[in-house]
Amino acid sequence: MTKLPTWADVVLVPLISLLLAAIVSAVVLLSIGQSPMEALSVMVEGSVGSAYAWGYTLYYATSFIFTGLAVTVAFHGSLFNIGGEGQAQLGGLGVALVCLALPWPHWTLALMAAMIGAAVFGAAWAAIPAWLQAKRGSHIVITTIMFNYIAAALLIYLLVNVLRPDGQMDPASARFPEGAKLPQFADIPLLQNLFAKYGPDGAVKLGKDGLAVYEQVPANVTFFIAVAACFAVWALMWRTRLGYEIRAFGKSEKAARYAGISPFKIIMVAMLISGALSGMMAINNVMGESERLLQNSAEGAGFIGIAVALMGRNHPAGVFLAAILFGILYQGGAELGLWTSIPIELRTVVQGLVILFTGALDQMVRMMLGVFFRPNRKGAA
Amino acid sequence: MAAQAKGGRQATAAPTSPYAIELKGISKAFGPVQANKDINIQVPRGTIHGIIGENGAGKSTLMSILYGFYRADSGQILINGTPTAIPDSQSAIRAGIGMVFQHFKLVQNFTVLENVILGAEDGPMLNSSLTKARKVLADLSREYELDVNPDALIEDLSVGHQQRVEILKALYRQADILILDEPTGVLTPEEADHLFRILKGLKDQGKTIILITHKLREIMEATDHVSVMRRGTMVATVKTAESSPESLAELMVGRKVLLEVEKGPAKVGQTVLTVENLSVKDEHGVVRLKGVSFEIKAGEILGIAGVAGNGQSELLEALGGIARASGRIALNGTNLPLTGAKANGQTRRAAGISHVPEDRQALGLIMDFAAWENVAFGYHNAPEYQKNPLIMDNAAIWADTEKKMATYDVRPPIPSLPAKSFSGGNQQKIVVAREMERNPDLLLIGQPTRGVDIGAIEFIHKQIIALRDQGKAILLVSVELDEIMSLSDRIAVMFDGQLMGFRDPETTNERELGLMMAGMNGKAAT
Amino acid sequence: DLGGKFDKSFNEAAFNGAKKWADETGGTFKELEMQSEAQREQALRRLAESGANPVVMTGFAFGDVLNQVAPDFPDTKFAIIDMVVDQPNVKSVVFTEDQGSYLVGMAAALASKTNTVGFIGGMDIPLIRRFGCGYAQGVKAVNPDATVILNMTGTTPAAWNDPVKGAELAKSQKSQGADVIYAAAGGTGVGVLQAAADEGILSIGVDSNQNGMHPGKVLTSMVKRVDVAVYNAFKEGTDLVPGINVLDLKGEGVGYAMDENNAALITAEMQATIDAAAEKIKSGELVVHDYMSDNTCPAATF
Amino acid sequence: MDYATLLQMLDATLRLATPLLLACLAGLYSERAGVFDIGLEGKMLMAAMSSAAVAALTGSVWVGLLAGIGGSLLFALVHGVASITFRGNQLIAGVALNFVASGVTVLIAQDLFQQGGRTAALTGAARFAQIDLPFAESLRAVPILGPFYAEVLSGHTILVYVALLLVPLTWWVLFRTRFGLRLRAVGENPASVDTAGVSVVRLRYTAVLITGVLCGLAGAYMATGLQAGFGREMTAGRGYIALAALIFAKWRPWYCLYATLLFGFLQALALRPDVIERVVGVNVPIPALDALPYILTVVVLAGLVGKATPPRAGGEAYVKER
Ligand SMILES: Nc1ncnc2c1ncn2[C@@H]1O[C@H](COP(=O)(O)OP(=O)(O)OP(=O)(O)O)[C@@H](O)[C@H]1O
Ligand SMILES: Nc1ncnc2c1ncn2[C@@H]1O[C@H](COP(=O)(O)OP(=O)(O)OP(=O)(O)O)[C@@H](O)[C@H]1O
Ligand SMILES: [Mg+2]
Ligand SMILES: [Mg+2]
Repeated sequence: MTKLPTWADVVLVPLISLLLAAIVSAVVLLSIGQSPMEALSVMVEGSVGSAYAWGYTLYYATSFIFTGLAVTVAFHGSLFNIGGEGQAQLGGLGVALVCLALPWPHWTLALMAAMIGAAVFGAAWAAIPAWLQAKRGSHIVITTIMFNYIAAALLIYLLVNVLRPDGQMDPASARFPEGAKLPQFADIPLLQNLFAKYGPDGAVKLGKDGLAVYEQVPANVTFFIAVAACFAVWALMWRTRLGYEIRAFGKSEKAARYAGISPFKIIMVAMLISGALSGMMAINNVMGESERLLQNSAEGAGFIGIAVALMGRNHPAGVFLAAILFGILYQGGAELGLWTSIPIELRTVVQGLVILFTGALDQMVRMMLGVFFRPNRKGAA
Repeated sequence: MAAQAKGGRQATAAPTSPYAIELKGISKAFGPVQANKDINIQVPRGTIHGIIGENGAGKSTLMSILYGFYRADSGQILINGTPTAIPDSQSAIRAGIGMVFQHFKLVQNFTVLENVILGAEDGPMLNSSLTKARKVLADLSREYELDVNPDALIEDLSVGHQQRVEILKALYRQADILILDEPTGVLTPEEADHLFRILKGLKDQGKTIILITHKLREIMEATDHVSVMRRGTMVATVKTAESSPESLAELMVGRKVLLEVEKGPAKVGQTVLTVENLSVKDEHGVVRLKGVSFEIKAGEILGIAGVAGNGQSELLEALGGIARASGRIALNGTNLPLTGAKANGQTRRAAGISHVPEDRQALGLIMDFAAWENVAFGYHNAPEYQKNPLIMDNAAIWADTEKKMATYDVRPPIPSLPAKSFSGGNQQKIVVAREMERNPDLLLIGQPTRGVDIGAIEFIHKQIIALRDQGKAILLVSVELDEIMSLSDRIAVMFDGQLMGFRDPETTNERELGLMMAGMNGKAAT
Repeated sequence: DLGGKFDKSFNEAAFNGAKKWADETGGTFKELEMQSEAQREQALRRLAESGANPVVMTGFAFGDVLNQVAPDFPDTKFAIIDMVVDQPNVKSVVFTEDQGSYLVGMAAALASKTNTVGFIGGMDIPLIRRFGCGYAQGVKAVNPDATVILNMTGTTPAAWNDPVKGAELAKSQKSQGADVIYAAAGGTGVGVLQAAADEGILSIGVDSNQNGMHPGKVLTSMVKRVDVAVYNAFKEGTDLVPGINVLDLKGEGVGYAMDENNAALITAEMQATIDAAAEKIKSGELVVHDYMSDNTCPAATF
Repeated sequence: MDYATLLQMLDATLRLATPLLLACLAGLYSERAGVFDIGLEGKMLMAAMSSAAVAALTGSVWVGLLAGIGGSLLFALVHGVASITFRGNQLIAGVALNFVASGVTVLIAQDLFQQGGRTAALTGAARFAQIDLPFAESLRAVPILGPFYAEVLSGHTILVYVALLLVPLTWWVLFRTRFGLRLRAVGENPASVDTAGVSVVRLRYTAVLITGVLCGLAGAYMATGLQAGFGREMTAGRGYIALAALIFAKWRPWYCLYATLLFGFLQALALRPDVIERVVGVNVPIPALDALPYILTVVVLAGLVGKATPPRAGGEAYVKER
C-alpha cells in the first residue's frame, strides 16, 4: 500500500471519509423518497444560517468538545473509552449535587464548584473500569460499556427515589437555584448584540421593562471553558511529562515499562482525566441549559465523542473542528425533525456513517487516495 | 508412508530435474524495503541446503515466498523442474513443501493432534481425522525420534517440543521439501543436536531440507551447500565442504571481518554492583533466573555468554527495574528495591544505571516517536529537559538530539524523523547515544551490535571500552561469543537461569565456553 | 409525548383532534414529536419563535419547561394537557380520569369470571395512580370481593413505550388469575392488548377508543377526549382562555367506549348498570375519590 | 413464591432469554473467529425492522423472517468488509453500525408505514404462532413436571425452540467438525490457519455471516414472535446484554445458554417486583435488577469468578505484511 504524505493523512482522509458518509446518507434519503438537497439546505440554514442557529450549534459543539477530548486523552494511552456517556451522566449528578447543595451567591462560584463536582464524579465513574484494566486486565471497552448501563440505572434510581422533589411527576431533580444560573450567550454583554430580536419595523424589540429582548440560545459560557480545555489538553499531551508518558505508553506498553513508566499509573491517570473531561460536559447541558438534572441527560454525546475524536485525528485542534461539525450536524438534524418530514434519526445515521468511514474504513479511504499518491513506479513498470 | 494427504499432490513420479527447488529472479518489496532482489537459487534433491545472512538480509522473506505465505512481486518457482505457481500455502503444501517458521504457527490452546490435522483434515467431521492422525503420528515419531504426547496442549510444551510439532505437521502433510527458519535459535544445545539427528534421518529418506541459521558452526556441520544473502540479494552459493567459516562471514558482510577490539588492561576499582541470589519468575510463575550472584567493579566489563533464552534477558530486566525479582541488588553499597512501585526504570536511572536493552525496537524506542522524543525516552524527567516544573523543554531536547546525532554519526541526522524510519543500525546508535551519554555508574548493555553493520559495530565497541576506561562498571550480554571474548574483562556463562562459572577471556577458549553454555562444567572438559 | 404519535392511545388522540380541526377549517398545524427529554425546550421555543399560536402540548412532562418558556413569549398562547401550569398565557386542560376509570372498572368487574382483574399503568406517577385508583373503586363497587392486581411498567418515560414489558406484565397477571386487564400505559398498552388477545382474556384500552385493535377481545376503552381538548384549543386560536379547564364525565371529557367491536362483550344489562353509575357521578350523588387530591386510595394500595 | 408463579416466571424467562441466546450464539461465532462484534445490537435492530416490515407487507412471517436475516446479513457484511478486508478497528465498526441501525430502521419504517417509526401491527400469519408441544394439556396433570412442561416448555413460537436447538448444534459444530476446528484456530492464531493452507479471510467472513444470520433470527423473534411489530429501539440494549452473556459464558456454547437464561430470569424478575418483595422481604429497586446483568459481567471480567480469556487473536485484523 502506498504511504500517504502526512498532510493527506491528516486533512484529506477525514474529508474524504466525510464526503463518503454524506454520499451514503444522500442515498439513504433518496431511497426513502426525500430530497438530499432540501435536507442539506434545511440543515445548513438551521445550523449556521443565523446567529440564533449558531447559538444552538455551539451549544451542542461544547458538549462534543468535552467528550471528544475525553476519548482523545484515553486514546493516546491506547485506551478506548466508550464510557463517555455514563461518565457524562455521573458528571451531571455531580453538577446537580453541587448546585443544589447551596444557595449560590454568584454563578462564578457555583461554576467553579460545579466543575469540580462534574470532574470528580466523571473521573470516579471511569476509575473502576480503569482499575480493572490496570490491575486485572479486564477489557476496558467492555467494562466501560457495562458502566454506561449501570450509570443509567443508577441515575434512574436516584432521580426517581432521591432527587425528585415531592409532587413532581417527571424523573428529574429540582431546579437549580438562581445563583447557579450560567450566563448564556444572550446574557453576555457585546456577544448578546448578535442575538437581539427585531420587530417588524427593523428596530430592536424592547421588552415591558424597556430593555432590549434577546433570543434565548442555550450556548453559554461553558463554550469558553471548552476552548480552554482544548488548549489544556494540547499542552498536557505535548508539553508535559505526563502527556509524554501517556503517549509513550499508548504506543508501546513494553517500551514504557523499560523507561520506568508505570502502566498502572498511566492507565489510571489517563482514564481519570478522560472521565473528568466527559463529566465536565455536564456543566454545559445540565448547569448551562436544562438547569436541573434530567434522565438521560447526556443524550448520546458520550458516543459522539468517539466520532469527534476519530474525525479530529485525536488532536485537540481537530477535536474542536470536528465538534463544531457535529454540532452543525446535530442542530441541523434537529431542524430537519422540526421542519421537514425527514425523521430526526437521520442525524444518528450520519453520525454512524461518519464513525464508520473515519474509524473503521479509514484504510479503504487511504487505499483509494493511495492511487493518487503512488510514486511513478507504475509508469516505469 | 502411512499418511495420505487429501487431494493428492502434483505427480512426483518422474523427476525431470536433479533440483527439488529452483528459484529464478525472485523479487519482493515491503513498501520502501526491498527485501528480496532478483534471487536465483538451485537446491539439489536429497540435500541439506543452508542459507545465511545478516539480520534483515531477506532470508525469511524468501522462504515465506517459497511457502506461499508471501507473494513475490516477480520471479518464478520450479519444483522438481516444473514451474509451479505458489500463490498460497495450500499450493505449497500440495507441491510437497513444509515449513517450520522462525516464530511457530501453532494454536496454543489446541492439542498437538488438533494442530497437526488443522488444514489437513480428512473430511467435514473431526473424529476420523483425529483417529487417523494419532496413528500416523505414532508411526512418525517412531521413525524419526519425534515423540510428543499427541494429547498435550501446545501451551504446556517446551519450545523444543513445539518445534517437533511443527516438523510433524509438515511430515503429516507428506512434505518432501522441508524449510526450517532459524530452528536452533531457541533450542538448548542438546535439543539442537537432537534436531540435527532428525534432519539427518529425513535427508536419508530422500527429503530435501533448507536450513536458515546464523550459526556458521551449524552450517559447517549439517549442510551440503550453503547460500549467502546480503541486503536482499543472493551473493553466492557454495559447497559447504569447499568453504570455511571465515570466507562465509566475509561473503555475508561484504568485506573482511575484523572483530579484534583494541583495549588496554582494565584499571579495576571499587565494587560498583553487587548481585546476590537474584531470582526472577515470569508471568506464568516459571522461575527464569535462579539465584544468581556476582559483582562488577568500577572499570570492568563483565560479559555474560549463553544461548538466548537462558535467563540473560531476565537478568537485564531485573537490574533495569523492568521485572520483579527477589534477592539483593546493591549499587555502590546501596540496596535497590526489587519489588513494589519503587522498582522501576526511573529509580534505576536516578541511581546511576543506564540500560541498552536487547530488543531496541520493542523496548528501547517508541517507533512512532520522532528521534528527538526518543532521545528523552526514559530521561523525560531529567531536570535539564524541563522548562519549569510543569512544562518540558522541547527545544533543549531537540538541541541535545542534534548534538548526539553528530557525535554518534546517526544517519540521517534529522531529529524530527520517526524512529521507525531509521535503519536498524542507526536506531541502535540512537539508543546507545542516549544511554552512554548519561555517564552512568553502571551500564547494562544487551546485544549491542545485533543487526548492526561492521562500521557501527566498531564504533559501539569503542564507546563501550571508552566508558570502561572512565572507570564505569559494564554488564555486557551477548549471544555472540566473539563479542564477549573480545570486549569482556571477565566472562560468566549462563545456562538455565544459573551462572555456570566465571572465566578469564585471556585463558579460556570458545570450546570451553561452548561446553559451559550447553550446561556442562567447562572445567572438567579442559 | 414520548410514547410516539401512533401509540394508538394518548398521542394519537391528540393528533386526531388537531387533524379534525385542520380538516374542518383548512388551517395548518405543525406537529413535533420529541425524541428526548432535553429537546422539549428547544422544540417549544422554535415553535413559538416561528409564530405558531396557539401552541398545544400533550403530557405532564412539558410542565416544567413551559413554566420557563411561556414568560418569554407573552404574545403566544399555550395549552397544556394533563398538567397545571400557572402562567397568564397558558391554558391547562385536565381530565377526571378517575371517573372514566371507575366506569371501566365496573365493566371489568361485571365481565370477570374469575373475580380477578388487572391494571397495568405506564410510568409510576400520581396521574397514572389516579387511573388505577378510579378503576379499583369501580371494580369494588360492583364486587367488593374482587381482586385487583396493579402493576406499573416503570419509573421513567421509557415506561410509555415498552410493549414487551407490557405483554409480559399482562401474561403475569393472567397467570395470577386476571381475566380483564386495563392498560393505562400509552404505547406500552399495545403490548398489553396484544398479549391479552393472544392469551384469550379481555383488555380495556385507554385514551382513544381502542376497541377496534383486537375486535371482540377488547372489553371497552376508557376514552379521554384529548382530541376534543386539542380541537377546542385550536378552534379558540389566539382567543384561548388561560386558566384551568377540567374536562369531566359530565362535560363528556371522559367516558367508556361502546361500538360494534365490543357490542357482544357488554350486555345491555351491564351497560345499564354502568350508565346508572355514570348518571350518579354526573349528578354528584356518587363521588369517585381522586388519588391526586390526597395521594391515597381507598380501594387499592400502590 | 408458589409454584404457579415460579412457572409463570420461568415461562417469561424462556421468552425473554431467547433473543439474548440467539444474539449470544451469534456473537460466539464471530468472536471465536477473532472478530469482536459490539454491533450485535444494530444487527438485531435491523433484523427486527426488516422482518416486521416485510411480514406486514406480505402477510407472511416466513418471508419476513428471511427479510430480517437479509437485513442483518447486510450489516454483517459491512462489518466484515471493514474489519476483515480493510482491517479497520472492529470495535469502532461495531459502534458505528449500531448508530446507523438505530437511525436507519426508523427512517425506513417511517417511510413505509408513516407511523412514527413503527411498522404496522402484525396479525395472523404475519406473526409466529405459539406452538403447543404434544400432550401438553394431557400431561398437565402429572405433578410438578406436567405443569412445567405445559406452562414453561410448551406454548412458545418456533424460534424459541430453534434457539434452544442451536446450542447443542453450535457445540457440535465448534468442537466436532473441521469447520469448527478451523474457526477456533483462526480466532486463536490466524497465522496457523494461513500456513496450513486455509484462507483466513474466507473463514472469518463465514463466521461473520453466521453471526448475521443468528442476529437476524434474534431480531425477527423480537418483532414477529415476542412482539407484533417493530418499534424504535425495540431491542433496548439486548445486543449488549448478549455480549455481556457471551463474556459471562466465557465463549462456550452451553454456558451461553445458562448465562442468557440467567439474564432472562433477571429480566423476568424485574417485571415482578411484587414477587421479589414477597420472597426477599425487601423492596429491591427495579433499576438495580436492570443493572444486574452488567454488574455480573463486570464481576466476571474482574476475574472474581474465574478468568474469562477471550480468543487470543480477537479484535485484531490479520496482517501479514506490515
Ligand atoms: N511482513 C513484513 N512487512 C514489512 N516488511 C517486512 C516484513 N517482513 C520482513 N520485512 C522486511 O524485509 C526485510 C527482510 O526481512 P527478513 O525477515 O526476510 O530478514 P531475515 O534475513 O530473515 O532476518 P533475520 O535474520 O532477522 O530473521 C527486512 O528489512 C524486514 O524489515
Ligand atoms: N518502516 C520504514 N519506514 C520508512 N523508511 C524505512 C522503514 N524501514 C526502513 N526504512 C529505510 O530503509 C533503509 C534501509 O533500512 P534497513 O533497516 O533495511 O537498513 P539496513 O540495511 O539493515 O541498515 P543497518 O545496517 O543500519 O541496519 C533505511 O535507510 C531506512 O531509512
Ligand atoms: Mg528471519
Ligand atoms: Mg538492518
